[in-house]
Amino acid sequence: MASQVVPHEEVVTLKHHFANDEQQLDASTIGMWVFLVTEIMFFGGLFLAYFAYRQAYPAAFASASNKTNLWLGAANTTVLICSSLTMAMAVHSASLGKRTLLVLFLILTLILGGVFLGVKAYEYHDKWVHHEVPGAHFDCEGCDDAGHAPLFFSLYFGMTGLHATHMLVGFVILSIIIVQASRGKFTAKWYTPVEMFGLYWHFVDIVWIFLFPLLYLIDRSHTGLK
Amino acid sequence: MTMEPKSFQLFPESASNFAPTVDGLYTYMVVVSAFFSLLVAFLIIFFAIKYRARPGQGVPKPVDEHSIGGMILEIAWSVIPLGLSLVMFAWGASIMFSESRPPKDAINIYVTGKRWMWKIQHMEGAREINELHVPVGRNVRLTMTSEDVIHDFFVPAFRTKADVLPGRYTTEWFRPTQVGTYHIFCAEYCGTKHSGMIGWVHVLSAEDYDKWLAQGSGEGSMAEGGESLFNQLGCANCHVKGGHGRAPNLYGAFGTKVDLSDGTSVRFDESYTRESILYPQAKIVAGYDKIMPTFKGLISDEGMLKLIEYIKSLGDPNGVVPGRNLPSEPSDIQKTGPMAAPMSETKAPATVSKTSAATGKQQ
Amino acid sequence: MSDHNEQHHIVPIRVYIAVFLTLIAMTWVTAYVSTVDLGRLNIFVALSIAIFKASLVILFFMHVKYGTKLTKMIVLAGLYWLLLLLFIAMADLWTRGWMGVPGR
Amino acid sequence: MITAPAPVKETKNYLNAQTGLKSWLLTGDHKRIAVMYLIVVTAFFALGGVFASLIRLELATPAGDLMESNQYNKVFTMHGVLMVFFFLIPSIPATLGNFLIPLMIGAKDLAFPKINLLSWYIYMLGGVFTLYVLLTGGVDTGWTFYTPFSTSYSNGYVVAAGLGIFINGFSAILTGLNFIVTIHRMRAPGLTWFRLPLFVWAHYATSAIMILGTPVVAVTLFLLVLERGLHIGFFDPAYGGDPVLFQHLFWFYSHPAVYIMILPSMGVISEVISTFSSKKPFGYTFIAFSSVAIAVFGFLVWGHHLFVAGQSIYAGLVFSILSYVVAIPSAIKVFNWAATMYKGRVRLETPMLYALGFIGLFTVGGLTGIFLSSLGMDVHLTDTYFVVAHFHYVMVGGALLGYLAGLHFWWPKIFGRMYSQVWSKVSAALVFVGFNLTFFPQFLLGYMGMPRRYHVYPPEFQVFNVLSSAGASVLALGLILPAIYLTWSLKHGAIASANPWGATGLEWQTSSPPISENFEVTPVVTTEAYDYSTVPQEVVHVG
Ligand code: HEA
Ligand code: HEA
Ligand code: HEC
Ligand code: CUA
Ligand SMILES: [Cu+2]
Repeated sequence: MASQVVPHEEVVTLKHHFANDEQQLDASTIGMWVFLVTEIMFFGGLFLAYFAYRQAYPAAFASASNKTNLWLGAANTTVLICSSLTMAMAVHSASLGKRTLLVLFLILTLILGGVFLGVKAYEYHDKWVHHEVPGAHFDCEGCDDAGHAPLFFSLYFGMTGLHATHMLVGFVILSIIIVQASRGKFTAKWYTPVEMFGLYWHFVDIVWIFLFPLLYLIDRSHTGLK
Repeated sequence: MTMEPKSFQLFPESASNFAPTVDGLYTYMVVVSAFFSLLVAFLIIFFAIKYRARPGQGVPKPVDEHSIGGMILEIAWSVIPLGLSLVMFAWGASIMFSESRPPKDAINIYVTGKRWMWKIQHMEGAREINELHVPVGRNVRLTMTSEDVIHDFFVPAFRTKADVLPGRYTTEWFRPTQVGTYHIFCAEYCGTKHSGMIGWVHVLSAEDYDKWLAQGSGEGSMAEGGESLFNQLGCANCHVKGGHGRAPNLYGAFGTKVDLSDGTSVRFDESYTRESILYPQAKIVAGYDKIMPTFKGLISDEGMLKLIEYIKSLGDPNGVVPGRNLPSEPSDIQKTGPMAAPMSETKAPATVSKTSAATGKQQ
Repeated sequence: MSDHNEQHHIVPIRVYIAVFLTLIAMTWVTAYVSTVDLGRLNIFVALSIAIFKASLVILFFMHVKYGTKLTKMIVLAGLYWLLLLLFIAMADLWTRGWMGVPGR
Repeated sequence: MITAPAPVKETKNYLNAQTGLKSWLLTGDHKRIAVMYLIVVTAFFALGGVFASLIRLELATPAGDLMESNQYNKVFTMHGVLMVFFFLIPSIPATLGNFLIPLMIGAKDLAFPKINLLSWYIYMLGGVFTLYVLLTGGVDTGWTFYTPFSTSYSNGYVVAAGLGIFINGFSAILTGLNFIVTIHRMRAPGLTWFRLPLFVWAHYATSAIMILGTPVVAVTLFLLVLERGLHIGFFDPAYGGDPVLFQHLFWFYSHPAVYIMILPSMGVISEVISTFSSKKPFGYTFIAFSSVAIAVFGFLVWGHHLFVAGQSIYAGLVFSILSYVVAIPSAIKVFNWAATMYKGRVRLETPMLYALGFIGLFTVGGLTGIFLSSLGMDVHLTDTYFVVAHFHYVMVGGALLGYLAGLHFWWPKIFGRMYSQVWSKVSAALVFVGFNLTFFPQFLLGYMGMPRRYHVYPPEFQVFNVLSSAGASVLALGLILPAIYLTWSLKHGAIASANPWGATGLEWQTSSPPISENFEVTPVVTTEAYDYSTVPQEVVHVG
């Protein structure tokens, strides 16, 4: 810890209540990670419900899961991983102070995220037309144990919906950051928002890394890679 | 026979086998608690007076915790309370275990909670609402479910209660020890008239109980009611005695272990029966096809209880019904019902299993 | 005061690329493996791959590998509590039938 | 301790540094945000208290003569929701914690002042939802929102109420996050972990619970809202959903939440007992670590609320034994507090009176908690007034008294004024007597079998109920008094010196009220905590 309060002229980004840059950056990093821990627990509730019902009604989960589109799911996972890479590259560029590259990678991230959401929207639409949304019109055609299938779809929409909401929030923040980056707000010395946003984006990616096998890949052995 | 409730008393009436032990544990806890509460109160009052500040007094010397054995104190006041309270744990746990295992010879009574009343069905056919007649000195087992929200069947004089859940069965048992009339309360909040969901347990002498049963409804026993439902709903079309090709034999099935098509097994109990009828495809008996239709929406919760009682009556699981094997150990078995599914590990297939029992069937 | 750059470990781009390729490969591996009937093992394989992938992201993309002890502890705490929630609650569900008395 | 009737010209401080409503609503100053919290939290407490009074009025007679069942159900639900989520959980952390943590660690502010302000607004937004529910007809689920009642049968505004608490949760999360980062990163030079005041330790543990638990209840209520609003079934037995799963999720948060309520109070008590005994807390490290232990083990026992709910008995077994384990750190604290007074210089000022009340009542409340964690005992006692009495002993006798102790202790620091010593002691006495009269009879009622959440009850329970209602009026009087004399003191109280109680701790080394930057120069800490030899003797008032 710093031993003294030293005014630091060149760095305008230092808030008044911090002693120095290091303390400020540390605070942001710790804060962000703590926030991500709350996010883990937030999704945790849904994961518990998922595991509980999956073990109770394996037949319903297997056949309902087979209603999802494996190809779209896998492709979307790939898209999201790509966006994670571009995000990592954006942070990398920021740390080297390469503004153009930073903006470029951020925009790429945005586009990839958009593709992901687009695909997701298509899938939702598909579920809607096939009456696979829980509610009065629900109908899990050809499902085993259709009586319990609504639980799967409730979880499907709950989990992917929450995930998509996180993406949407990310979109807004990312757009702001892109504007700021193109205006040259970030330097190799200070680009904390980019870095923090990166952590958030990767977290959202990780959630999907779990959602994909849990929702799309149950008991595919009977249907194959269809 | 009704005891006039006194307006000032510290214990509810003591009218079941559990009451004395629970009161004993309670007394132990009160004594331990009183001791510690008074000890703490005494210490702080005593110190507050003895060491009260006097004008002109300087800052007291910090106490050297080592010299007065700080560590020993800390250990003492952690370990002694822990020891005393582990007695509470063990005692309480043993009570809970005995409350959880209804004796084999218990009379079965079925309870259905519905906002805001208790519907009670006796095996012999008698039905009552918000009243429960039981004989003194006999073990009584309640199998309970709810038609809507969670309720809780609570008899303070028996010192026992259990939640009553929709879509599931829960169990409560007791042995009344004192003839009399006691409160039934609903102890889980269930909406507007939660506080009106009350009733009376009438503990009768053996003779009175028999008399009471004899004047019961003319409806016939629950099993009979279940049988007519069984025929009405067409269950008998597929499930025939001895079992043939299409559907498994239900005779002597209750209480056994059933092997399922996915390699796991479940115990044939109340919840499994219910699930088999409402969600037939949730668990498929090994060797059979998924042809049983769902009866969801066609059977009331009370009707379900009758069917269960009927299926139970179809054979004593302890009897010699070929092709059914009893579980060797309770923990060996899966359970059913909402939230009751096969455990994740694969169970070794039982040597004598239903699959082998089904060898007689033509494919 | 420390030099600023000391706080940011600059990860070489090839590390990012390698991680990225592994992630993509694992995605398709997990999709493929799900079509092979391993019985009850399927879910364990799927989850193991997911955990592996997530670890890569956390360690490299999120720089935890190069982060402070405190960051690592926070991450571990999050995971630990998640497991507490999942395992303790599931333990109830797993043991519900043991006594063979409904509701106990 | 009271400086001579002061020359009225006040010195510059955080209260008068800027003026105008805007300067408050847009402030980043943790001290001002704390005061803003204080105001709304008090308002919610008063509202919750009004509902409590209605409960006690209704229960004075066995019949349901004051209101209808539906109204009664809404009254106790609103009472529970307001008291738990809008009063007790934010009470100490958001007011005293917010004000004091930066001061105690010698920082200029919390790590994220804007987030701190945001958390206040989020809290207000949650409050608005809840008030909306209140005005449009209330909610009748009980504060526990059990399904399927809440999702399919309730005739109250479950969605709005659920959203209100959901939103409110984020305010607690942000507060906790801010505290954790601040305590890790903003300590003054020389202020090592083991020189931290115990209040800070307690808040560190509390924050950890807030961060790890609150998101779970948030998502649970979110699912509840979806199920109720959109009929997407997560817990619905009609699809095979499990109502007990809801209870697991709810209590995963709500049991640790009881430690969110009590730990900050315990932190206050450690400070108060030490100050008014002029002695370093006995077993400092034990008290500090016991807070952390409570936070960690507190997450392992939630199932003790589910003993009769249809949970497996084996799970119950584990939850039961762990409940005993988690009680031990509390025991450690109680005994160490008592030992702190040994050979001290004890002054029975108002904060100390409240603190001693806390120790006694919390002990009773905690010990009755261990009745409930015994399986066989809980079967009889759960959902009876015994439980009601238990949690009021810990929440009112414990947490609320701790809050009052803290408020009286730091009031001079926060507002720079002293309050009436006479009235405050009268109030402390009334609260203690009224409280016991209200809630002790409820233990007896509970063992007799009177279920909770009962609008009408059999006549044999009336005697104790009348006692309880009588006690509640004494208690109400005792609680309205501080509202009066504290408000009065803001204008007319004697000016307080920087350190009126002769306490240690950095917060007492700056002026009362502190300046906006907290300290003229960042303090450098060179001694252990609670070194009373450094406190100038003249200032110490002996009453
Ligand atoms: C501030 C809040 C608070 C606190 C601190 C506690 C503390 C404890 N609580 Fe309590 N509790 C509630 C608030 C709180 N509780 C609420 C709100 C409910 C009801 C919710 C609802 O249903 O609406 C509840 C309900 C509740 C139940 C469920 C009852 C039921 O519904 O059936 C149980 C069961 O185990 C329980 C146990 C405990 C235990 C073991 C502790 C322990 O932490 C207590 C530890 C303290 C001590 C033990 C005292 C000090 C020790 C000594 C002086 C030494 C001697 C000690 C021994 C001999 C062990 N509580
Ligand atoms: C922090 C928590 C807290 C607090 C402080 C209280 C305080 C009180 N509670 Fe409450 N209570 C709960 C939490 C709390 N309660 C919870 C969680 C439940 C369960 C709900 C459920 O079942 O869902 C409950 C339930 C509950 C019941 C059971 C209802 C039932 O089951 O049917 C009863 C019955 O007596 C009761 C009584 C009281 C009383 C008399 C007080 C008194 O201590 C209140 C005294 C306070 C006042 C009288 C207000 C004082 C006035 C002022 C300060 C105003 C002055 C200010 C200005 C004018 C600016 N409460
Ligand atoms: C169309 C034929 C058919 C009808 C009608 C039918 N069942 Fe079934 N039932 C089956 C088959 C086939 C199985 C085994 C496969 C399975 O588990 O679903 C079965 C299984 C069961 C089981 C589990 C048996 C075991 O040994 O584990 C129960 C209990 C049961 N049925 C009860 C009923 C009741 C009660 C009814 C009427 C309300 C009924 N069935 C109507 C065909 C039928
Ligand atoms: Cu039924 Cu309360
Ligand atoms: Cu608890």
